[in-house]
Amino acid sequence: MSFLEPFGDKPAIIIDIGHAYTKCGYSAEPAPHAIIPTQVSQKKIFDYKNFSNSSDTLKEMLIEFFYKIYYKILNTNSKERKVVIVESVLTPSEFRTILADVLFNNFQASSVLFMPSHMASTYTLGINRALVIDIGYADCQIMPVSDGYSLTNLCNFVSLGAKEIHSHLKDMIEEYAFVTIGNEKVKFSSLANKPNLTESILEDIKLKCCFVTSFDRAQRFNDEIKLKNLQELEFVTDCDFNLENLILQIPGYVREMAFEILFRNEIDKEQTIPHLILETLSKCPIDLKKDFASNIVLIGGGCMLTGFKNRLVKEINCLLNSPHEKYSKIFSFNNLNYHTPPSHENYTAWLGASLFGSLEILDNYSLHNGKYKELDRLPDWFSINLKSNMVQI
Amino acid sequence: MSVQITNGALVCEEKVELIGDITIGARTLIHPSVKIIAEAGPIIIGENNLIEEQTIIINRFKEGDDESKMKVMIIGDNNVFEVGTYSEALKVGDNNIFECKSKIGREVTISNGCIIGAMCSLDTNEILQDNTIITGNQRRIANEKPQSQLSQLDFLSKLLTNFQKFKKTNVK
Amino acid sequence: MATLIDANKVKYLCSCKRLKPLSYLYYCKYCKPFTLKCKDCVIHEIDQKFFCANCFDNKVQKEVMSVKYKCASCFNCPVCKNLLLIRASSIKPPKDGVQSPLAVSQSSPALVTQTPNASSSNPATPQQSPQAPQQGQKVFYLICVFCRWTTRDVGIPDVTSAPGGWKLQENPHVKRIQELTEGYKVIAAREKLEKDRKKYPNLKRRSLYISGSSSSSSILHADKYGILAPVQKRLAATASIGNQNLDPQITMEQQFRSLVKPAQTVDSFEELPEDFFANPPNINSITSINQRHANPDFQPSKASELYPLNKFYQSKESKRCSGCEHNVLKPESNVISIKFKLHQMALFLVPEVRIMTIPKWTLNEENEVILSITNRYESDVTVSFVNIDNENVLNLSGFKPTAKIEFKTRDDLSIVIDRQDNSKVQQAQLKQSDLETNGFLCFRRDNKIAVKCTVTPFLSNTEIKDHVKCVFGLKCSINMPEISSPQVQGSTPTTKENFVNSVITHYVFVDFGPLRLEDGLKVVPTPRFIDDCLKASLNK
Amino acid sequence: MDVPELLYKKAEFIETASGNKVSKNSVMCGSQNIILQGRTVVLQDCIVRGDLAGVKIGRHCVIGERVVIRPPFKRFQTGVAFFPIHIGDYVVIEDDCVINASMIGSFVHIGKGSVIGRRSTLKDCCAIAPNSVVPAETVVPPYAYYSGQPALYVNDLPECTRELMMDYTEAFYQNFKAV
Repeated sequence: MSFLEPFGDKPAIIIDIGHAYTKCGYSAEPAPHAIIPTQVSQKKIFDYKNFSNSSDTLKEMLIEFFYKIYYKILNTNSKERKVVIVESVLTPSEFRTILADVLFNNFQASSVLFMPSHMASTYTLGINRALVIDIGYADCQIMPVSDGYSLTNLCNFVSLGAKEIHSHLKDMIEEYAFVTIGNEKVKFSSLANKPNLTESILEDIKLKCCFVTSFDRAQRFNDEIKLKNLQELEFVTDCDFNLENLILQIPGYVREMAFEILFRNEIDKEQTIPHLILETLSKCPIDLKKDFASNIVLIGGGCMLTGFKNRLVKEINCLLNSPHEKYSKIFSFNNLNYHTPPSHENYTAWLGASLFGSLEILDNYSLHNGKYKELDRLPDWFSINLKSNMVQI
Repeated sequence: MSVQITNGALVCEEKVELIGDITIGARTLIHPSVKIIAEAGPIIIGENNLIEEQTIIINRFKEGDDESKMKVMIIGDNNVFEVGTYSEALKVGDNNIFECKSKIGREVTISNGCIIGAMCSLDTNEILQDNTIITGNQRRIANEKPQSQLSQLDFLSKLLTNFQKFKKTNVK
Repeated sequence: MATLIDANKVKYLCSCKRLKPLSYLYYCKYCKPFTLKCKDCVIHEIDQKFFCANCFDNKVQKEVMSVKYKCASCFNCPVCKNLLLIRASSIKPPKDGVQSPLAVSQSSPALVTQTPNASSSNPATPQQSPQAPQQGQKVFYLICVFCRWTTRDVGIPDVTSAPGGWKLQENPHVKRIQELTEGYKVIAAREKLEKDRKKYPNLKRRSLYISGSSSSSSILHADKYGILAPVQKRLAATASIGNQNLDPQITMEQQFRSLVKPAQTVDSFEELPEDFFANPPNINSITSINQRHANPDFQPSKASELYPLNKFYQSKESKRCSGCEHNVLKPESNVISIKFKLHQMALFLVPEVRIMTIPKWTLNEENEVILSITNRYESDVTVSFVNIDNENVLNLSGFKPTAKIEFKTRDDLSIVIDRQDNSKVQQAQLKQSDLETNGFLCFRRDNKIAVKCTVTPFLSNTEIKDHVKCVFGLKCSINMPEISSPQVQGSTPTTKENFVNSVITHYVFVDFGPLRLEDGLKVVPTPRFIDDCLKASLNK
Repeated sequence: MDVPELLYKKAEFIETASGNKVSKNSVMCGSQNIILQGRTVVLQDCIVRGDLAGVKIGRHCVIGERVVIRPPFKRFQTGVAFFPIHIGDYVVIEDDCVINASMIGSFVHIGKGSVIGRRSTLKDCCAIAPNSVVPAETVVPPYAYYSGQPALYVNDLPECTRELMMDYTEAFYQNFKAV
């Protein structure tokens, strides 16, 4: 930072590119300026793999996407602008290199900082040890963060994001939902010109009709389901959802059981969110286990579903306390403590980056235009030669 | 089987087609190029209705119906059919507003105070609750009646007399 | 307009190897080898005047940033993102606090519609009465004309002063976030101090950085010419925070704890209400995902928590050539005007090729097609056609040609298209030289000619869905005023400027549409005015 | 594609002194309030309600078939009134549109079958997609392409819309010949 450089009063641009939605805004703001779908003319950016010559189409899409963010949504000049990109550590490096290339060469960003989303969300709480669980669209990732360093060897993920839920919901609707034509009920799947259930319709149904049942109801259904068949179990009442000009009747079974895949998995018992959390906790270093257990942070759009957090807490406590599970022997405590960051879950990571972006030392940690041109590639997380760019609290 | 236009109704002459057994209530105003076709039964239109251009109100047999049973189409009072509406609904209540180019199916019965949004098509067989507002794909219940169009109606009837030729009224 | 002539059929090659329709391309006068620039390879710049798309009041960058780009008097409907109108109602609705959505307000308000931008004299806004509006006083509320949502539905009380009435909602967490920022600023200041101390170890104790108000002999006070003003300003900003806390006795940890209260944790979350399972959900009372994202601060989950959204400011954009940083496009400063101070569109320089006829395609045979060429340059252009068959141009940016285009003339034929003069309406007339091309050039009127060429699609029968695409080179020589880079930007070229005749070859990529013409695409026959033109010139 | 050629039967169209070509079976009520400023083409079964309020249409306009141009209605505290419609030059309105706007700028293109709401204002050089609904009292800024129900901003039009529209409408008028 040159001595006399008129220190820009222009705040840095903070962009959190999620698989489904992108949060963009300015630094030192309590909430993002806009949340937009990560799509360019109805094509999802993260589906760039299934297009012909994927790297070129990805670059074209990113240029179009950032043009829209800079000039249509944030209304700022992209020249000489500091940028903070929030991303998960597991994003493919091909995506990151093309992203950096677009930002530096096409939009002349003065400096870019790639910040891991898990570590960013610890900034919104001012704590230095936390176990961060991000329930996103593609998957649910967990990462313990201690003293500003993400313990990447313990990072783990299970592919139980919104994408899984949507396809599971679609199968259930195909199987159980029906439509009233005239006055008799017709099975939805046997309809002639059946309107196809697009992603946005499924998301609408998930939001408006479905919810995560309470723990004891789920327990009761689970035991009874083996004895009686579906009809006798008393679920919630049905609800109707109008789809173009059909009235789709969604039975109570679908409304309650849509999210069971997050908590119960017949094939592989480990592939559920409570198990993921307790598995990672058990693998943590001994002295940090207590701290992590009392500093759990839930982020990501997934945990804003009605009834999700309450059900998750009950499931974890049940695993911790039930004698025939292995966790009760490992851990000394019998419940965990959860943080409530000062923001909605789906932009907590963005808020952390916005706080960090408003600090002066942002320049020390971000990659400058000149350095990028000289290095001509983007240093990866685990590259040693660049001074480690983790901030210490 | 003839067209009865009660006294005080103003039905423009230009390109208006009234076919079949139609009765039009008092102070109803029908703009040019409106088609009211009563094939499958008589059409009774109430008072103080405002029917704008290119509206088609048609009482037509669906394929499945048997041709013998005649069905009466009743339209209440103070309705507004904006430009280009296509209505086949048998039962229409009062104080409804059909916005431009909206399509109403045969089995829908429209109660009172409903607003059908522009370019919305509605042909599920249901009875609309009072004061429902249908736009695009969502449906809402308003908490008050839509504002009455009486002031526009009598201003129009005064204004149009010196521009348009009207059909003669033949019912007291 | 591009939608009218379906601009995506004919594309040109931009200097950044992308294919773009001609109406989206710009040209740069100063880059020596004449270059086309497209939207993606041009530097965009927001000029500092912002305007609201509805009320067109314009603001400067500073004001807009303080207002967070939100126009205070124009609102969007939270349900359907469309404009909210201000409606006045004289009789006060019953003031029973939060009205349930079905509360029927007996007063049938004599609705008066007045729009903020209507110049009609809106009634003088009543005096600012902070207490609740009395009987008969004029009150305003917002209504969305498309989905009939009103501010009364969500219980927002009517307002006495029209546009200023609906305040911005404050984010509840702002206080906590400010507290956190203070804490981090302190840590940042300390870390910066340690880093600089490591960088300049031999600097004396009273170094430049621990200036603050206490040490008067620091270099900053001796600064007579004010060149260090920005640094002073910056240090003053941090000094007030970091100054008294920078002494090393207190550790960074205690210091942070003193400023920021520790975050509380909770070990359980509230249950779902019991009646939640009993009655079915009212679909219309739950908001959709877009309605929540439209208001990121609050993301209301129930329809009763919706709040009018302020409209964002927009601004005009000027474009610069990425090569030589000269301006390519500069809009007028007046917000509503559509003219440009600098308007270097490629359409005015490069002759525009359009498809005139689409025949019924027969595979692997020659189909006759007519292309029209329009010249919008201010002087004549001579044009000739070049067949392209070298590989690198062909498979550029994913354009796989599936047909071959030939121009049945002697290959060095060059046609002059005269410039556009709309002084008199000219008849379609073929010139004497045109007739010698025996039918190749079949139409000429004012600045537009039409050319007959043959296209042979070499598609195998299977890919019927495929489009007929071909490439050809358009060599055109224009005498352009030779511009040495002018001293004063934007000065019109001086009287005597030497015209240089530059020959440029443009690669034109034509997509005739699918092979099998169906769903709406039909054969476009040769228009009659082409034969009339031939007849007119024969009997001249 | 190039500008299409449209041929019409001489008997069906009236040609006025200043070059307007108006189809005979289009309904022009209150024709003394309707002003066409020359070289404008009005195709079959249009309805222009000049009797409600004045309608002013600029030069080189193209009005498609079955288009309804209807002055918007406004209710005041003291009474009611119909607002005059003012349409600029070089405007193309395609078939089956309903125009209730109060002001349409020049070089505007309105797609097929769209509805323009009461008292809305379309600034110069804007475009409306086919089958879209522009709600009442919306203001469409210049160079904006609006689409959808309700019509929202999609993207920008090229900056040379002005020249393209002039070229299209002039060519349309020249290719609109009696058969």
